Amino acid sequence: MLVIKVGGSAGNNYDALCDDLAARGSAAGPVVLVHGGSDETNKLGEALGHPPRFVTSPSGYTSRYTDRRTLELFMMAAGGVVNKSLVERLQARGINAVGVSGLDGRILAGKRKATIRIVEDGRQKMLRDDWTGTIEHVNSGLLRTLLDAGYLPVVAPLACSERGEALNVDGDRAAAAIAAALGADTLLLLSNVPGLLRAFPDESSLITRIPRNDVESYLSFAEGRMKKKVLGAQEALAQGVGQVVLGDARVAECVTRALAGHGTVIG
Amino acid sequence: MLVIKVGGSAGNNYDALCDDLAARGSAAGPVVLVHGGSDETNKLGEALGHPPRFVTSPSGYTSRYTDRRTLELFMMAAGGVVNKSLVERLQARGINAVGVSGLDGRILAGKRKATIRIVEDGRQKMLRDDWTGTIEHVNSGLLRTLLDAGYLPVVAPLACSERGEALNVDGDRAAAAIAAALGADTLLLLSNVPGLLRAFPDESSLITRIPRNDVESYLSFAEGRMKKKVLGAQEALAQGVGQVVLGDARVAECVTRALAGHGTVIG
Amino acid sequence: MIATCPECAAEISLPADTLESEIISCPECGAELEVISLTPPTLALAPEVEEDWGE
Amino acid sequence: MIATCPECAAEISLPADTLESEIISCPECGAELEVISLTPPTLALAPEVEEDWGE
Repeated sequence: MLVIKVGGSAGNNYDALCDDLAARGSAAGPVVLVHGGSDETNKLGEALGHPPRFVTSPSGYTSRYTDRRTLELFMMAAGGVVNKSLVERLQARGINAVGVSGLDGRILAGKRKATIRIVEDGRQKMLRDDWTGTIEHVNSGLLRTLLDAGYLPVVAPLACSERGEALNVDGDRAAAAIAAALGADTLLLLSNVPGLLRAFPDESSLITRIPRNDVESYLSFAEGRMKKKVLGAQEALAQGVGQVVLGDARVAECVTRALAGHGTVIG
Repeated sequence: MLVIKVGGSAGNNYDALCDDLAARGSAAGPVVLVHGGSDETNKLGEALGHPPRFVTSPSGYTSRYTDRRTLELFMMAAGGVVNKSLVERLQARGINAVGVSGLDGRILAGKRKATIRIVEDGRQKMLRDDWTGTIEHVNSGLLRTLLDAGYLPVVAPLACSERGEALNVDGDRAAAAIAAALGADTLLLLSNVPGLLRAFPDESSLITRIPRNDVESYLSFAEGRMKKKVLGAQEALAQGVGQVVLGDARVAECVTRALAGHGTVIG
Repeated sequence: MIATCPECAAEISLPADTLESEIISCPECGAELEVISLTPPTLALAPEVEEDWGE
Repeated sequence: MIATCPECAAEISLPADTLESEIISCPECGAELEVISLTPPTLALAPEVEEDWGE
């Protein structure tokens, strides 16, 4: 069982990824593809005059502030065009993909961060109406049903709160949670860098191996989104995922290369 | 088995529809909810400077010209925010909905109308790069799997061409095809009118009953979108659907009322 | 502008405001032709298309 | 502007540029308070919030 997460950022080559999945074929075992959507959401927001607002927590943790309007843009971008374009690419290559989000069938049960503390212009404030969430647990029944019926699930990073509210969640953490719930052999986190770099953005400073019980000491090399990937990796390994590979989504045969050890192998 | 299609136009009350579905509960039998998205797509297109372009066929038949950009807007609006907001409303009312489109799992196998003939400024022209399609057949396996597992499928009107291209299809015709494929007892087409009106827009001129083998003669009362609903009804009845009801999506308990005969009952 | 009918090879003179992808019928053989390009003016048989449209 | 601390009932004077939902701590008892509204100036205990955020 292989769970792949591909980011939305420019440079990531969806076609190359889908070519590789088609070439590998179903003999390579079941696959779940999780994707992001933050870049597309930012672009859509800017074009519609509702640019993204990033906020910082008192401890310096930045994240997107998802008010209701931004959540709807996220549904359009991540839940809509990114999800369905990936499904389209896979269908065009003979792979019977099914696009869903974590909201559907409550695949991703999340906890809403309705109130968050932020620091803005030097002042601490409470911010409400935030539709961001963290993942509490995975209802993997629907995913197993789809996999058993031979489909390739393509999952958009929306979750469902206890009260049935749609939530914006982190794609990497979603992929980690799904990999853990399905007992995946490998969680592959693809992005527009070769893997974890000792000296970002110098791509020759690639860290090729991280022992599973020493992830903590490598966290300092990770910034911004890469930090969330390493955190996700840690969570996945702690919950029984065989290995995590941080791979490069820009190159051809990105899945095959990553599984052959190209990138940062953790585990 | 009940297949419902709800249009996206203003005035349609999604909350009232979802309240009624929750009140009826699963004891009322399996339900598939198909929705539209053309109004949301128009609004999105206008806001993004890509307004909808409607074209007319030589025989006077108008339809939206779906170039690739419009298809992506349709994925965002219909496949994204409309689909996921309906799923969210149902989840909030304790109904375990799963949002998909006809592209997913090739539920709706369509034929692409890549080239169409139009009349513009009095001249006949060929128009290419049209991502509109008609439904060839329904792969109902995925829908049955979801229904058997107790989910309520919410289907966006995208289809999948033989070559795996995403296609924009008519929501009413999609609902009719799904109802026929699932052998539904009732196909309920909800929109922002009480039903087929003898003298549109006079709502007191409601036609309450149309015998199944006399639909043809009522076609003349139907204009624009309503014509497609009546065509869809005809197709559904011809393929074994028990009855078709044209109901009012603006009122409370719209499903229960329609099933009790309020609206235009065909069959 | 002069173009040749692909069906009967007749010489067809196209009005100055002819548009690309416009459909014209050949005055000689009546075939329905599509203006494939204007530079140079080229015609091809207009594809048959069913009437029924999607959304 | 004067507001009362919900924890120790102390009178707290709020600077003119205080913002709604701003967090301040009570000079008397040190409790973390949120400015619920400015008209009239009202304070409530600031909710505890875990650090970990989503996307």
